[in-house]
Formats: sequence, C-alpha cells, structure tokens
Amino acid sequence: MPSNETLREMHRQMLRIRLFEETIQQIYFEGKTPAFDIAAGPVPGEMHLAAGQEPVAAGVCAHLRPTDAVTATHRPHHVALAHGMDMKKLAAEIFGKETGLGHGKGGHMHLFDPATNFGCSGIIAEGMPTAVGHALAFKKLGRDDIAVSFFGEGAANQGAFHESLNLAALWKLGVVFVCEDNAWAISVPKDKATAIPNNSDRAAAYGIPGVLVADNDPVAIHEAAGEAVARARRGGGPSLIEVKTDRLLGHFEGDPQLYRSKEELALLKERDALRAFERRLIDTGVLTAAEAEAAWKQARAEVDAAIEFARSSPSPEPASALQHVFA
Amino acid sequence: MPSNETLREMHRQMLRIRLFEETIQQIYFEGKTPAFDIAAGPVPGEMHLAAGQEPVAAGVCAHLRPTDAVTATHRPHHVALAHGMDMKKLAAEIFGKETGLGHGKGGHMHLFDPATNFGCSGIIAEGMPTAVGHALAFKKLGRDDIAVSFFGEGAANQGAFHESLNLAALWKLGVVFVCEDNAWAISVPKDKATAIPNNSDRAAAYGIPGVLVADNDPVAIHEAAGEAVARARRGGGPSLIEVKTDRLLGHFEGDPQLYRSKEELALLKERDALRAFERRLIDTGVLTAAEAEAAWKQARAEVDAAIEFARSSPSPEPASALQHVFA
Amino acid sequence: MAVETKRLLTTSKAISEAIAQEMERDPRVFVMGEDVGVYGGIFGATEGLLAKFGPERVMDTPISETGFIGAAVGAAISGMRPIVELMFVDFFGVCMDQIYNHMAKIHYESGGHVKVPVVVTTAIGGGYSDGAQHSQTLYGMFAHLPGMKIVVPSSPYDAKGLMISAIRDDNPVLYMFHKGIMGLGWMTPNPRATAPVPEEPYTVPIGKADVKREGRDLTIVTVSLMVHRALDAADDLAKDGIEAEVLDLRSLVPLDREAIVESVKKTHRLLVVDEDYRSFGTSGEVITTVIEGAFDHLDAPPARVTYPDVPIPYSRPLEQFCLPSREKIAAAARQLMG
Amino acid sequence: MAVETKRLLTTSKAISEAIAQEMERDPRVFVMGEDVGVYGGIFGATEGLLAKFGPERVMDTPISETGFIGAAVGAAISGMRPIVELMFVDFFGVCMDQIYNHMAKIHYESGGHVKVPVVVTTAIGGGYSDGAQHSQTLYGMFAHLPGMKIVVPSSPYDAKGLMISAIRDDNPVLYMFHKGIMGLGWMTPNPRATAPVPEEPYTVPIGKADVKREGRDLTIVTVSLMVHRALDAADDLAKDGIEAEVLDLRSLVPLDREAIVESVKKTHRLLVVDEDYRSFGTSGEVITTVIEGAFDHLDAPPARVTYPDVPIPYSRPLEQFCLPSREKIAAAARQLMG
Ligand SMILES: Cc1ncc(C[n+]2csc(CCOP(=O)(O)OP(=O)(O)O)c2C)c(N)n1
Ligand SMILES: Cc1ncc(C[n+]2csc(CCOP(=O)(O)OP(=O)(O)O)c2C)c(N)n1
Ligand SMILES: [Mg+2]
Ligand SMILES: [Mg+2]
Repeated sequence: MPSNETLREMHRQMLRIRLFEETIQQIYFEGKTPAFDIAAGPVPGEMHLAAGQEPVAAGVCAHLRPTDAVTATHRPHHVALAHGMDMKKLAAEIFGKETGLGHGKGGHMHLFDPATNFGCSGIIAEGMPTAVGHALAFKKLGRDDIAVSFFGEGAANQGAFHESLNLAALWKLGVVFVCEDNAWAISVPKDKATAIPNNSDRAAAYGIPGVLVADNDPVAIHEAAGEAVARARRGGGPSLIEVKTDRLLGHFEGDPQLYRSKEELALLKERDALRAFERRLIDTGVLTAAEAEAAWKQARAEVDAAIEFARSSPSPEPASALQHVFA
Repeated sequence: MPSNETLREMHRQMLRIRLFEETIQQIYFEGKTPAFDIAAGPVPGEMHLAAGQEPVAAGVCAHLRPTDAVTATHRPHHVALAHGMDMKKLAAEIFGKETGLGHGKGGHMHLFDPATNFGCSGIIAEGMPTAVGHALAFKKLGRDDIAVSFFGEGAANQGAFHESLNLAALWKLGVVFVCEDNAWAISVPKDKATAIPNNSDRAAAYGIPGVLVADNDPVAIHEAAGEAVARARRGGGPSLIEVKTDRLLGHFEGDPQLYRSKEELALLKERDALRAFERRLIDTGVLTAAEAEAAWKQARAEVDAAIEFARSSPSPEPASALQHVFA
Repeated sequence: MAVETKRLLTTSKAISEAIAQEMERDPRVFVMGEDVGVYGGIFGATEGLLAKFGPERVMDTPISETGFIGAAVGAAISGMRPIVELMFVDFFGVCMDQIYNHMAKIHYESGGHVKVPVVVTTAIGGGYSDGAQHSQTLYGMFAHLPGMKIVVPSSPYDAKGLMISAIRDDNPVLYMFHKGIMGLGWMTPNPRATAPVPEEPYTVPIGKADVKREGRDLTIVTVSLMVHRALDAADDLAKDGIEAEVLDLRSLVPLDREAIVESVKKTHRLLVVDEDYRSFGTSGEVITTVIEGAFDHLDAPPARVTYPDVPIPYSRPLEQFCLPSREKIAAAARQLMG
Repeated sequence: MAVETKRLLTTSKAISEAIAQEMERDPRVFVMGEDVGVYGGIFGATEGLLAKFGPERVMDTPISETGFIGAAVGAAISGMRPIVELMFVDFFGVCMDQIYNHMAKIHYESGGHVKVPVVVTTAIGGGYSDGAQHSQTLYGMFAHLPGMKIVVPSSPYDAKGLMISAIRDDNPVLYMFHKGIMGLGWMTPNPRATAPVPEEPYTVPIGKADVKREGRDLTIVTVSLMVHRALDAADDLAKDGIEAEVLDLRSLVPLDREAIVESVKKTHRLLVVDEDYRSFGTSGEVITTVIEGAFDHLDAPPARVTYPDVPIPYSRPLEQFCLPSREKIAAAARQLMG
C-alpha cells in the first residue's frame, strides 16, 4: 500500500492531468464552431485526450526519476505530465508556439523533453524500441535509471511490440512495458483485434513477468509498477504490466463514437476513476474534503498559468521551419 | 504412426531433396574455383541449402495437396520439392534459364509456382503474412485448402511472426506455422537471439496449439503436422509447430562457419537424419536394402534429368528483363 | 430531351461508391483495414460499405499493417481482389516490405505467372497541423520503386473512375487520396472536392494525364490537391493575361511523359508544383522528362514550387510557410514568364 | 627524407579500421547488428571488432531490425553513439518506420533539443545475381526523405574518412557501401577496391563531392561503384580524345550542388550515371540541379545512364542488361558529344 503522501501525490497528478486536458479540450473547439474545421483555432490538428487513463500515468510515474526515460504514444499528455514535464512548455507546444518544447515543430503527438527524458510517437507501437534503447544506454553507462514504455492494447498486435519485448528480455534490460488496455483502438474493439483476452499473458513468450491489473485503480497500478520498476532498477530485466483502463472520450476530439453504445458511455462516466479515487481517499481519511478542494484549486491555477503562457507566447518565425533539420 | 507407404514416400522425398541439393552444391562451385567469385559459374548469387532439414519438409508436406498454399524462406528447395514443385523448372530457375519457373527472373530465393501454390521470400519472416492471406482467401472461397508457412527460428523474433500468428488466430484461419529451429541464424545462435528456449511456447500468446517436436524425426514431424493440418482443414484455426532440426552445411555456400565448433559439425554429420531414417526403415522392414538402393537410383535419375534440362535450356533474351513488370 | 441533373458527390463518396459498385460486380473484391467498418474509414473512403456488404467483405483489422497488407498479397495470389487501407501513408515504414518486396515484385519474380491484384488505399497530405508523422504525401518515393502503379486523383470524377480502374487492374495499385480533396465535413472546405459524378460505373485510365485547364503561356504540371492550388493560381494569372495550362498527371506510374512533353512543346515553359519533398522526387523527374523530350522547345529553364526538404512542422505558420500555395505558384509562374 | 610506404587497404578494412579507431577514441561508440560479431559483418565492415572490443561493444542481434534500429535511436538519445547495421538495404521495409519516422525526424520535432547521432551502415548494389530482394541501391529513395545524411563512398580512402565523419556527426547518417567496392575475396575482383589509406584517423567531409578525374568535354556525375565504371569509360573516351570529368558525389544529402554546377559550367555537358532505379530519383535530381544552376551553359540536353524501372532480375544476362556499364556510359558520352 502506498504511503498517504504517495496517495495524495497520485491524486494531485491525476487531477492536474484531468484539468489540463479538459481545458485543452475546450480550447480545441475554439475557432472550430459552428463548422468543425480541424485546421482552425488556436490548437489545430488531431487531439487525443486521456481522460480516464490518469491512474496509469500517476501509478507508474510515481516510481520514476527525471533521469528515467519514458516513451509514450499519440495519447501522451497524462504520461508526460505525471513524469514531470513542464506544463507550460507542453501547453505552448500544443499551441504551436516558439516557447513550446519543440518550438512548435513537434505538436501534441511529438513531444520531446530532455529534462525528463521523455519522448512520444504518433506511430503505433514504434515508441517501444526507443525505450529498449534507452535502457540499453543506461546499462552501458552503468546507470540504474530505467525506461518505461507506455502503449495501448491496440499496439500489442504490432510487430514492434514483439521485437521490443524479446530484445529487452534477451538483454535483461531495465524496461517496464505498460499496456494501457482501454478496450478500443479507435473504433476497433479489443476482441476484434487480439487473439487472447489479456496481453499480460504474452509475457510468457519472452520469459518475463506479466502482471494484469484488472481495475483502473491507481493503488493497484502503483503496486504492480513498484515491483516492476524495482526489478528493472536492480538489473532483473523487463516486465510487462497490463492495466484495464478506460477511455472516457472519443479516440480524438471530434470522434462521433458511433461505434460505442450509449450504455457503455454512461457506465464509463459513472465509474470515472478519478472521482472514485478521490472519494476513497476522503472516505479513508487520507484526504480531507478541504484538502481535495485545495488540490483542485491549485491544479486550476497551474493549468491556467500554463495556458496563459501558451496563449501569450509568440508564434515561431515562419522561416524557422527550415531550421533544425540537422544539428 | 504413418503407413508404410507414407514412410517410404517420406524417405523418397528426403533423398531426392538431398540428391538435388548435393548436385546443386557441386555445380555451384563450377566456375568459382580456384578463386571463389559469387557472380561466376552457371549458378551465381547466394545459395542456401537445406541438408539436414529434409525431415521437416517431408513430414509436413506429406499431408498436403497441390492446391494447399506453401510459403517458404531463403532456404526453400526442400519444401518446394516436397510440396511437388517440378524439379526441372526449379533447376532451370536456379540456372537462370528461360525455362525456369520465373524465366530466370526470380532465382533460388524467389520461386513462385502456381501449380503448387508455392511462394518464397528472401526477407526473413515476411513470407508468413502471405500464408495468412492464402488461408483467408480459402475461407472466403469456401475451399478446405490450407496454407503452410515455413520459417526459421531466427524469423520468430521478427515482427511479422507476431502479426501473422495473431491474425491467423483471430480470424481462425487454416494456417500451419512450421518453425524449423536449426539453432542458427547465419552466425547467431538461437540463445543469443531468442529470450525463451522454445518457440512453440509462443503459441500461448495467440491462444493456439503449440507443439514441440524435439527430434529431427520425420515420423514425429508427420504426426504433429497431421493433427495441425487436420485442424486447419476442418476450420479449427492455426497451429504452431516447432521442430528441432539440423543445418548440416554453412548458412550459404562459401560460408567458412568459423562460428561453429568442429565438434558440432562432426556430431551433426553423424546424426544425419536422412541416413538414420533410412537405417530405421530398413531395420524395421519397411524398406529392403534393395528398395532403398532403387530409390536412390531413381532419385539420381530424376535429378540428373532436371539438371540436364536446366543446363541445356536457353538463357532468357537479355531485353526480356524489361518484361513482366506489369501484367 | 430531358434536362440532365448532374449529381454532385464529394470525392470520398465517389470513392466509396466505386468500391461498392465493384464489390457488387465481383464477389472476389473485399476491403480490409483499420476502422474501415463501422467507422467507414477515417477519411470516409469506405463509408457505408459495412452496412451493405457485411463484416466478411468489409473487415476491420488489428493494428498489424505488415500482417494484413501481407495477407492481402496472399489472398490476391489465391484468387481474391483485396482493397486494403493503410490509414496514413506516413505509416508505410511499418509495412513497406510487404508493399514493396512482395506486392510489387512477385509478378516480376514469377516471370509473369503470378498476379497480385491488390489495391492499397492511403491518405496523403497535410495543411491541417497534423505534424511530421501524419502529413506527408510521399508519392515520389513510391513512384521511384518499380512494380506498383501509383494513382493520385484530384477530383471526385477522376477518383471514382480511377478507383474502378485500379480494382480491375491485374497489378498492384497504390491509390493515394489527399485528405484535402475528400470533401470531408471536418476539413477546411474545398469547393473543388464536390463535383458531378455519374452514377453508373466508368473507368478513368491509369497512366493518362488530364488537362484541367488549357493555356498557351506555360504548363503547370502537378497532382492531387496541388491541382486545385494551380487552378486558383491560373485564375490569378489570367487576370494579368498569362494563360497557364494545368496538367493533372493523375497517375505517377505509369507516367504520361507524352502529355507533359506535348504540353510544353506548345507552351515552351514548365512549372512543376509538388507537395512532396523537393529533392530526389517528382519535381526532378518531370523536369528531366521535359529536358529529355522538349529541350529545344524551352524558352526558359523549367522551375519548381515544392515542399522544402524538411520534415513537416506542426505549428500552422511553419507548415504554411512550407506548403506550395496559390500565391507562390502564381509568383513562380510570373517569374518564369520573365 | 624517408620514402613513404603507402599502405594499401580494401574498402571493407578501411571501414572497420575507422570504426575501431573511433571506438578507441570514444567509449560511447558501439556496434549492433546481425552477424557483426564473430562473422565480422557479412560484407566485412565490422571484421575484427569483436575480438578487439568484446561482446558488450560489438553486439550480435536477433533478426529484429525494427527492434534494434529503434534501440539505437533510444540509446543515441540517452547519450550513446551507436553504429547499427542493416545487412542489406533491401531489408529497409521491415524497419523503415524507425529509420525515417524516428531516427530522421526526432531532432526536428524536438526543435533541435534532442540529438540522434546514429550511423546506419548498409550494403547496396547488385551485379552478382542475388535477385530482386538483395541487389538494390535505393539511395535515391532515402535521399528524398529529409532528416538523414546519406553517404555513398566509392574508394577505400573516402570510405574511412567518411565513416569517421559519420560517427562524429551529431546527426543520423545512413552509410551505404556497395558490395562491389568492398574488396571482398568472394566478389568479382575490383582493383579500385584496394588503395592507399592512411593509418591515422582522418575525416572526409560529408556533403562534398570529389573530382575523381578532371576533364573538359563533359561531366559524368555519379556515386559508389558507378564511379569505377565511369572512370573506366573515361579511359576509353580519352582514346578518342574525349576528356570526361568524373565527379563523385560521395554524399547525396547534403548534395554538393555547387560542385555539380561548377563542373558543368566548365564542360557544358552532363551525363548522370546511376545504378538506382531510373525515375523519381537521383538522376532526375542531378539533371534538375544543372537546369537550375547552369541552364545557359549547356551545349546539349543532359543525359542519364541508369538502371531501368524494373525489379532486379536474377539471371545474369538479364541483370547485366539492366546495369549501367563501361560500354553504355562511353556510348552515352559519345552521343552527348554529338
Ligand atoms: C502504425 C500505425 N497504424 C495506425 C495508426 C492509426 N492509429 C492511431 S491511434 C490508433 C489506435 C491505437 O489504439 P491503442 O494502441 O489501443 O491506443 P489508444 O488510442 O486506445 O490509446 C490507430 C489505429 C498509427 N498511428 N500508426
Ligand atoms: C529482414 C531480414 N533480415 C536479415 C536478413 C538476412 N538473413 C538471411 S538468412 C538469415 C538468417 C535466418 O535465420 P533463420 O530464420 O533461423 O533461418 P535459417 O537460415 O536458419 O534457415 C538472415 C539474418 C534477411 N534476409 N531479411
Ligand atoms: Mg486502446
Ligand atoms: Mg535457423
């Protein structure tokens, strides 16, 4: 069981992620109404939000240091923030501003942050080999840092998954593979894509531990991740963790979600893990209602400041598009 | 236990494969001595021979019809012949002649034979998805033909392996995946490449049967394949069979094999599965010594005729290189 | 004689109609890909097909492009005629071996004995801030690799006719549709993405370029969304008395070199407009085609307006700086006129 | 003054020496790939390295190109300087996403904050009947895709100097060595594949072309093994009094456009020789470079001798029919001279 302090910290992470993304969601539709035009508004392009999946980011990243490497996917904000990415630089990048992580060149699917050794990729499963490489470097450099690779259940049917797990297992690298099973890959449900019910069972194909966290519960995730991270740090090799989590929103903003039943959507809303976790912390006395409210306020302030920073930052010079092709 | 007739047929297949390849091996060095020049002689380019792996081809293909699809690798002759490819057209293709399967355009790694629905690929593991596709077509067409995909143990760490098995399992397709574990991928031993000892254990990652044939024994292979083929034919979905087999020769002709110990090479020679199988058939009265000799003679004659056909066939017109890009 | 009502369709509906008609005609045709079923394809190319033909013929796949594109190759060899979607062309790197070492080469390697009639559909193009991994065109790269036909339509009419040709073709065809020509409700409106399309099936030949606007002063050669930009620029140029001919290649393989050369022989000037990366691609090939076929007819060195040799940036001002535009095309044309 | 003994090395030994010297100099440099250890690399580029540096720094890998090339990218980001071998360039399709969407783009996407100093070594070229999946050059395809430097040496000297430059470069470099220039004992003997190479480390700049033979009558622009063929052809042409300048590009990205243009301004004629597929590639780009930079200096339309747009056939007469040769180059040069 995590300490009360850790529980409060996970709660804090989850809610700042949620608030950040809710705010981005609102802003995303600025300039896109009444006629939705993906290219319009302050935040154009695709937007993949992670509402519902905060427990995974918070539970896993609670064990990490900034020098640990994290690779994420097209849905990266929750992990990026939980691993400590500067929210201002993140917001500015999403706004395509000069002050963003990549001076506006990357955008929301291509966030790279040397300060937290964070990277992500818009190509399904292709962030996984990078994580293997980080861990390989750490081993060669004699560092006890580790690499964590987040990916969706849809990614687990891609060849890169297989190659990455085999390599990490073969070379006994310090990688924790975290599968966020939110049951959907855009409109394709997991059982129409994956031959077996649980990806954690695939760990056996590489001789590594496979752990199923059947609930979207930060505490259970924290526990599973704790073991895997510790094993990785002490040179015990990789692990695979699968979390059954929830995608509360559409695949991307603007997704009409015609493939999901109303019942499913209602159920998801009801069992929102963030609300449930907060209730539990209050019920068990880990958090007072006042503390909870203060946490929300504090997060609100942080998000507002980040958005304000992003909005007021200058756009990059158009001609700077030609820079940074080569170092 | 296969019938005596089947045993004799497997023996016949194994020895005609062996004789064919031994002859190709000799011819391969024509024009390449004293100074080995890969581009010289009647058979230029890389040459991957399958001596030692005949039991796999013979044991599996004994269950197949010409309308079953087979996909093989850079080391394809044993499988091609066992599945019924015309030896003359095969030889002529290896000689790069107009009368070859592909009019000399394919060569030994790219053999395509509509008569036996055979294809192969020089790209490791990339013949596997094609097999899935054949089986998909058979299902759509209401045919009870199946597809068999042969691949090396080295291929089992490639992404295409994972994707193919998942797809075939998910769609319950009639595919038999046959892993020829000859312990080596060029100079890389299996334990330096694969995180677990037996690839058959990887079947669990797709919820399909995985069978280990621990000996390079045509009878055991025949039995395992029989079950898998029958399951595939009756719509029961794919299986994975792993055979511990032997690569008696170098990876390709000209390979100095500095990475293999003399002991290993001596041991392999000693336990040559073809000789052992023949001895056993004679010892158990399935075959008389005279019948065995006659079988060798018959195979010799077939091989000689095929080589003669290939040698005496015309080369393709040089300008025909520009044909067949498009149908 | 009855007044003919011209039926208007978006490009995406023209494509899905073409597929539906061919599926009705030929039971061997089926569709595979990510989100091609209920979703109807992320860019609408398979809209309505699942409802019409059911899940056996309109198959959602796992995210396993090597697996299912390879499966299309195998199915084609065994007698089917698959249409398989690679959601964004930018994802080619996870499955290029199947596309290029298998789909594109097996016919040749087999000496013509094996046919591989696969249509790969894929979305190309940027301009809406989708970043470096979701905005490329890449047609020049594919056109460099022999064995596949490459189709890049610009209009609803061509899109339907080329799709029917692609499905009926016995060769692998890469069918690349630009997101900006699809007429999607959620993309920046493009009036040219909705146009008259006959209801009955018809073909547009693969390998034939099309003069989308006649002109005498210079030839603008281009494809896909850039045809629209070039037509806009031609309107502007016309106000200055410059009459640009706009040649829409429609296919890159086979390349209609004759049409390019003929047009330049008439206009004596060539401008290539290319949304793909500048170097080692389409723009250089078109210019070289003219050098080889009409060198002595040129009144000025051919010029090109292209995407520069940089990955696609996310931020709008950066991306717009890189993309060829109506203004850049008109300016280059004016400069070419001297 | 002592007589200097010029040390002769094959290209493959020059490459492995360069790697060894850099590994000695910089502990962050390591090598990964299939059969790079005991085997020394199928084409000898890593010969002797395992014995010298041990299995931690010279790592044989499983057949998992996406996995280990991706691992090189990750390792580079975390401070190492990997050299990673893709055994044949023809296999790019199983790992192109790592090469191109990750290795080549991360620096740009990060706004310059992340460096990805990976060297990918790979074997190119045919001529020895290895068929459609083991004989291609494909450099034109890679050069089309921004974000990687592309190095294509032709001589032992350049090979060593360019390898050292590649390893020290903070950018991803694709280092493409033609099997025919390696000086391997089992390939058709090539006298130009063995030549003097200084023992001490030195660099050859990436992005600088090199005049391998000076001439006044025409410029032959080419790379890699085709430099050898062009030099042979130039010998033949010299007997007829035609003096060809042979320009070895050495790198395709960055492309030394200035050197191309300068040479053609001098000779007024351009012949491009290219072992890669003809269309949408290097030959068109070089010709376009001259059109853009020296149009008014041309005495004849530029010409090209290239591999045609067909997959590589296995049979020797077929393959030789397709490959550019000394004779074809000389004939094209004569025709260009009018
Ligand atoms: C190689 C590749 N194929 C397809 C896509 C398109 N795509 C983007 S997200 C997505 C679904 C991913 O599902 P999952 O891995 O479960 O992640 P989730 O979206 O549920 O977080 C798909 C198919 C892609 N980006 N890359
Ligand atoms: C994708 C790819 N990577 C590498 C190679 C080079 N290669 C050819 S054969 C081979 C070893 C294959 O080992 P295995 O699969 O065990 O088959 P075997 O040779 O033992 O029959 C390798 C690495 C290739 N052809 N394709
Ligand atoms: Mg998912
Ligand atoms: Mg093997």
